[in-house]
Amino acid sequence: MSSRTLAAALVVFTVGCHRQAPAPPVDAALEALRTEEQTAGLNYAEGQGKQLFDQYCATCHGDGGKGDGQNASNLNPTVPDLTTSKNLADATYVRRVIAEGSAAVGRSPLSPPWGRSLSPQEVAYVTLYCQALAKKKP
Amino acid sequence: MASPRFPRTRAWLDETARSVWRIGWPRTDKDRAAVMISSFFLHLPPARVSRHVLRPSYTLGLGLISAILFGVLTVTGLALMLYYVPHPPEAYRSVMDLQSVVTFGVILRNMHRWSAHAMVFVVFLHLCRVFWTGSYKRPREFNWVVGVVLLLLTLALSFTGYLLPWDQLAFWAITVGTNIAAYAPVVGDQVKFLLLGGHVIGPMTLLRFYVLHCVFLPLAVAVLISVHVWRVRKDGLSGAPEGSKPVEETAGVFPPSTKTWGLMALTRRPTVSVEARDPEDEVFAWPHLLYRELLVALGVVIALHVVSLLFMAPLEEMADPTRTPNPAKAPWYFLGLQELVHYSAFVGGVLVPTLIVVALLALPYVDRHPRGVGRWFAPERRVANAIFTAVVAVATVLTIIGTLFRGPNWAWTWPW
Amino acid sequence: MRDPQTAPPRLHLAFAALGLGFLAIFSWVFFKEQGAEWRSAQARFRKLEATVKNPHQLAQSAGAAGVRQVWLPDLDRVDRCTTCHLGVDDPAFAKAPALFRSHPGTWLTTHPVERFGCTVCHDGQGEATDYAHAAHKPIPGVARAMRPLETIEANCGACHRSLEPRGAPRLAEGRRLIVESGCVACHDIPGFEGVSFRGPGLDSLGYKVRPDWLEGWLKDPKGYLANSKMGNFRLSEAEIAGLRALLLSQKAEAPQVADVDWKKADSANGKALFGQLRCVSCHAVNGRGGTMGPELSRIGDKVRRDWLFSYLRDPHREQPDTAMLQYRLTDTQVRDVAAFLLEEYKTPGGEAEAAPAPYQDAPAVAEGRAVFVRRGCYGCHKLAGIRETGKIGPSLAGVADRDPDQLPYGGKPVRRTADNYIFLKVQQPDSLGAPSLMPTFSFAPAQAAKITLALASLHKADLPASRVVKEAPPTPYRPRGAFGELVTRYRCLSCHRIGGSGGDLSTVPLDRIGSQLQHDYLVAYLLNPGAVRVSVEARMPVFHMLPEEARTIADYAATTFLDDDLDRYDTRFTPAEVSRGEQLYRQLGCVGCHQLNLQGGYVGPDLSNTGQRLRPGWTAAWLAAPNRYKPGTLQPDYGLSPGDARALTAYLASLGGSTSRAAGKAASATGGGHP
Amino acid sequence: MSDRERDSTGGGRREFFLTGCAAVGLASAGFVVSTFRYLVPTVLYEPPARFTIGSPSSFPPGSVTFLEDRRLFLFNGQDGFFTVSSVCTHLGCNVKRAASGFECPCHGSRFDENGRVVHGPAPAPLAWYALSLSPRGELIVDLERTVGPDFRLKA
Repeated sequence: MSSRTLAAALVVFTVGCHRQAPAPPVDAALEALRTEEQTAGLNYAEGQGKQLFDQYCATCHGDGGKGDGQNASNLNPTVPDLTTSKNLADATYVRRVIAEGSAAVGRSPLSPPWGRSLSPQEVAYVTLYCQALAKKKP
Repeated sequence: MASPRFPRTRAWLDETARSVWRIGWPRTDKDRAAVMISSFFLHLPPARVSRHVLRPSYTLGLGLISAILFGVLTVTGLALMLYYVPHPPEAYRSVMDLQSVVTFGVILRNMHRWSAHAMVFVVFLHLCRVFWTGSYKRPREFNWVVGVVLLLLTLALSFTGYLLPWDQLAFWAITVGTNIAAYAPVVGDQVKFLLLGGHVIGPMTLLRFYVLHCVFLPLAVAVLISVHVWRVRKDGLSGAPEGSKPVEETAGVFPPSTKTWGLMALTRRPTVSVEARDPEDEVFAWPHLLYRELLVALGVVIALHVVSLLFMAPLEEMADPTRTPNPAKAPWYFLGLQELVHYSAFVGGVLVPTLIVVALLALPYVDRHPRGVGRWFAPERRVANAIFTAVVAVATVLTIIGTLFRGPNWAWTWPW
Repeated sequence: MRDPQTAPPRLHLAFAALGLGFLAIFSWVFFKEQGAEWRSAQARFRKLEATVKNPHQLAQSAGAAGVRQVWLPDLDRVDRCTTCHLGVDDPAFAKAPALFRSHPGTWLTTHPVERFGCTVCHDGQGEATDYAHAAHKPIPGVARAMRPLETIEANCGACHRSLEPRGAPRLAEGRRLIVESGCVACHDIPGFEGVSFRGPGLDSLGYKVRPDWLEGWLKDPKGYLANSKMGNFRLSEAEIAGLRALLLSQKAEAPQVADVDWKKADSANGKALFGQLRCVSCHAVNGRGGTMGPELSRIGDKVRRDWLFSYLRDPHREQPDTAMLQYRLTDTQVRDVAAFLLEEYKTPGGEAEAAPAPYQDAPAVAEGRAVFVRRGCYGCHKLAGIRETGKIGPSLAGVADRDPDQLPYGGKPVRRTADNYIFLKVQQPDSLGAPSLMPTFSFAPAQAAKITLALASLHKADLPASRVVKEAPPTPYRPRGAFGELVTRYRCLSCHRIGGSGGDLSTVPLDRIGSQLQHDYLVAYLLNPGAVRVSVEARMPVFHMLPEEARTIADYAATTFLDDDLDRYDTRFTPAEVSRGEQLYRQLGCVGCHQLNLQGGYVGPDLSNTGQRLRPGWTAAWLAAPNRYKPGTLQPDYGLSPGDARALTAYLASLGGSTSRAAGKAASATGGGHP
Repeated sequence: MSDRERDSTGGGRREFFLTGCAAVGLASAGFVVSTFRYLVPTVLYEPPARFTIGSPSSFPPGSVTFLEDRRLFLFNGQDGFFTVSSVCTHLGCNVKRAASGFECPCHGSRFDENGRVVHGPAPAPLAWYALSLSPRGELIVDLERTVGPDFRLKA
């Protein structure tokens, strides 16, 4: 008991001695990455999805998913705007379209299946990014 | 007492019992007395002790507490050995396991650790007490020497045990500690080489320290404690008070023929003490001494439990010979020396420790003045006490400085 | 007189009190052990488990109360995380509280817990069985606190040693930056052994650059171009003067200036050639273009006219190591291109080019030579008379395990970890309190952080080989003979990969190009490379190759770069297969990316003349498994059955030319025939 | 004896003494229990009882593979995979493959192809362990589940 009292007294004493607590030390590399994520408005998984989206999807869907990619004008039916699509709320649906192609959900076959090129994890990332696109209101 | 109902069975049982206890089952007073006389354990303490030594303020029970701590260390140490692997890196892992998964492992390790520290501290206090009460004088000169050796062995035990967790703390404390030893002239490097089983601390060192810590040193301590206690029992508990008869006149190997044995109320006859000592001044060891000793033991064990529950034994990262923590400190009881080494390697590493040990060993043979025994800070011993107290104070201050006031690069820091 | 046989009552009282105290304290010990964190966590899990549907671990976890551990002897690790994180391997706990939640993603299928444990990826003290000691948050005395998700890829890098690790974009970016920034020129970095980094040789710099440019460049390379690869060496005026004197006095090879009439230079023609030669495939101008060569946006401020002319005529004479190809151009064409470049890409109102002056200032040159050696310029730049003394920077092996307490942080308010040290050092090498030889590369914080991740995977202790995922380093490919000369002249390997060595700017490695393309098509293509994929910016340059050169290459390809499996393909297609293929073409939505008869997208190649272009064996193999030949290709893998792939191949082979003719040609080209 | 003691010890004293004895006794009992619990190992440094041994294709048909670190024979027989333990049921030696079946070098037990005892002191046939396929198509052995000699895994 007395040892605890002593410890408490010591703590009070030590704290009292520090006039001003210095700013807590940070992890600089970690902060830099967090700042990058915040600037992009994407968390880690969504950021991974964005990279894959840019590589595989953006030629048609456009960098921002608005359906304005450079190849979009060649497509019929037209490329949907992902940022307003209601289907994006359903992760299973989105994952299915990405992995098995739009034909798998009864739409045109123009969006090909990427399930054999991307790992399930990568499909999940792209799904998350698409959903993030849909949530983001400009 | 009813007549035996199954005489043959009883005879058979008696025979068997006799093979075990030599006397057999005691059925007569003579037998019971024989049990008493021939019992080893009952003769560990003297039958009667001076009332003087029962006063807690006189001995403070420090010798007893040291012995209890040694007992606790033996028991916990044996238990820890069941899980400990004396080879890096499994050594560290096994201590980690004790810490995290072995049932009651944490408390056992904590208790072993804190008992070890406490033992160093208590043995040192015991030495101070014996000095300050002048209890090392005739006929106890040699027992003082045994005590000093026990203190050194205690330090060695604690030091060898320090390495075993194989964490950064252990590794670097032992590195620093063994390098202090290496400052000894001529043999220093050889001693270090032998101690480490190589030039640097490695698996061989760990194994050597382990065997020293678990076999050789405890054996030596156990033997010396026996000698120490036996001498205490023969020379009388602690120094006699001023004015009483010298102890050796009454305590001897051969008791007076008039002495009878009525120990512990096991015989039916009233016990009569017929010794030459003043009965007013003496009491039976049981219950007056032993009961108190039992209480002290309980108290110590309780205190150890509380400390072990409240404070965790340190365990840092696994030892890494390439990463020296700053500052690297020896175990706390060597920090006074390390502080001295900081000023002068020769003084701290060789001169001072050698002088201290030699002085302590020679003390009872140099200081043969028979006055001032059995009292704290007897005025007749003013000079001796002053010198000794000064040395203790300096050692304490140096140790405190080394422990609390030294930061990275051994620069002065404030502990808050 | 006291009874000598009995103890005083207060001793009994004390005995009772101490006895009770001992009992109490022992009970405390008992309850403390019983109330261990992990025990209560397991109790909570069992309650939760009863509410979850179909937990597949039910039998195991409910039965096995107690500490659970994953023991990895080969990594010398014990992870007991699953003692509390009981639902981690069970998808049924996807929505459970964080402690019991199943692991997100599919990481545990590729990295099963029983083979990888947890701390291999996450760090932390796996041996611990309580929250604090497991180092979920940094604790003093423990260097291996758990990595937050943001930096976790540093641990991917410990096993995944490939320079382009898939699925770890930050690590990949970090490694790319290390390669591109030339870190390997000064540091030995484990895992980057095959990578070399060379800046241009400086032996003729006196002829090459303008003195004013050189001075500005030495002062601040990013001041010339924001994405210059060279870092800022923070040179003093004296050092700059010395280097300038040294470098401008380098005149090993005088430019080969033919009889050129610069007054007649037609920069309009130069501009047309600039486009036709596809310079932008490698060189960026005004923010667009490739990154293999230097950006040309301000080339007019930098180089001398004579040098440029000479260099464009034959880049290999002065810079034998360059990736730049040697076009087959006339002097007039070269003159026009040079004139166009110097006029178009310069700061308006810049000073006129001064004649190269011989530098006689010997002390300044000697000083420059000393600076050149001291700052390790030789790491990147060859210069005659400089003895290379190994890499100037320290090896970065084990940098992640350097003692955080021994590292400088320049008084920055950062936690003392190797990560933070690396980050600060990469970003501002001179800010750590000690003078540093390392140049400042002006990395953005996020870039520096990603380089940090890549370096933080360099540990002291090496892993067992069975744990390391690494591609074998490519064996250098050096063809000989006429073909070899052409490969050297046109620098095919700057963009194309053969046998794992070479650049990766093009589509499929050329290892089986002879079985892939038809001989005649290849000849025609080499002579006039059109755009196979319109949307791709980096296109094959128009070499102005001679017809016999093109034939040499095509012949070599048709005899050497073959794949027997592709060549053995039965090319006798039936009309039924062709029509089935046409149907598939429509069904699969190929038109979305491919042009056919001026219809469709232009992500993939135009398929209108596939019959003359591709050999059917290849087409079928490619359609069936495109990722096998080009990982990460945009050609989707539809999982076609062999029959469907064959039908589609039949249809494509029928486009734009006769199949049988193509097949016959192929057979004659390979010297073998099919029955 | 008891009379005399009662005289000499006051009631309070005796109760205190007994309380102390009881408390210390209880704590000692707890000590014995905790010693026992301390001795029971909580974690085992042993390979897991369920483990993967690689993809079926790495064991050619008709082959018998001895996995020595797991003390198992893996058979890829005509109608599927099965595993037979190499631990002799007599005293735990490793049995060896013989011309037909297995034989134990220690005490001469002999077993037939299916692990049934043919000769010698072994009291029981060699154990057969359950095989299954992981989601990634790798063979999993489960040492905690024994099966009968008609077990086959088609892969």
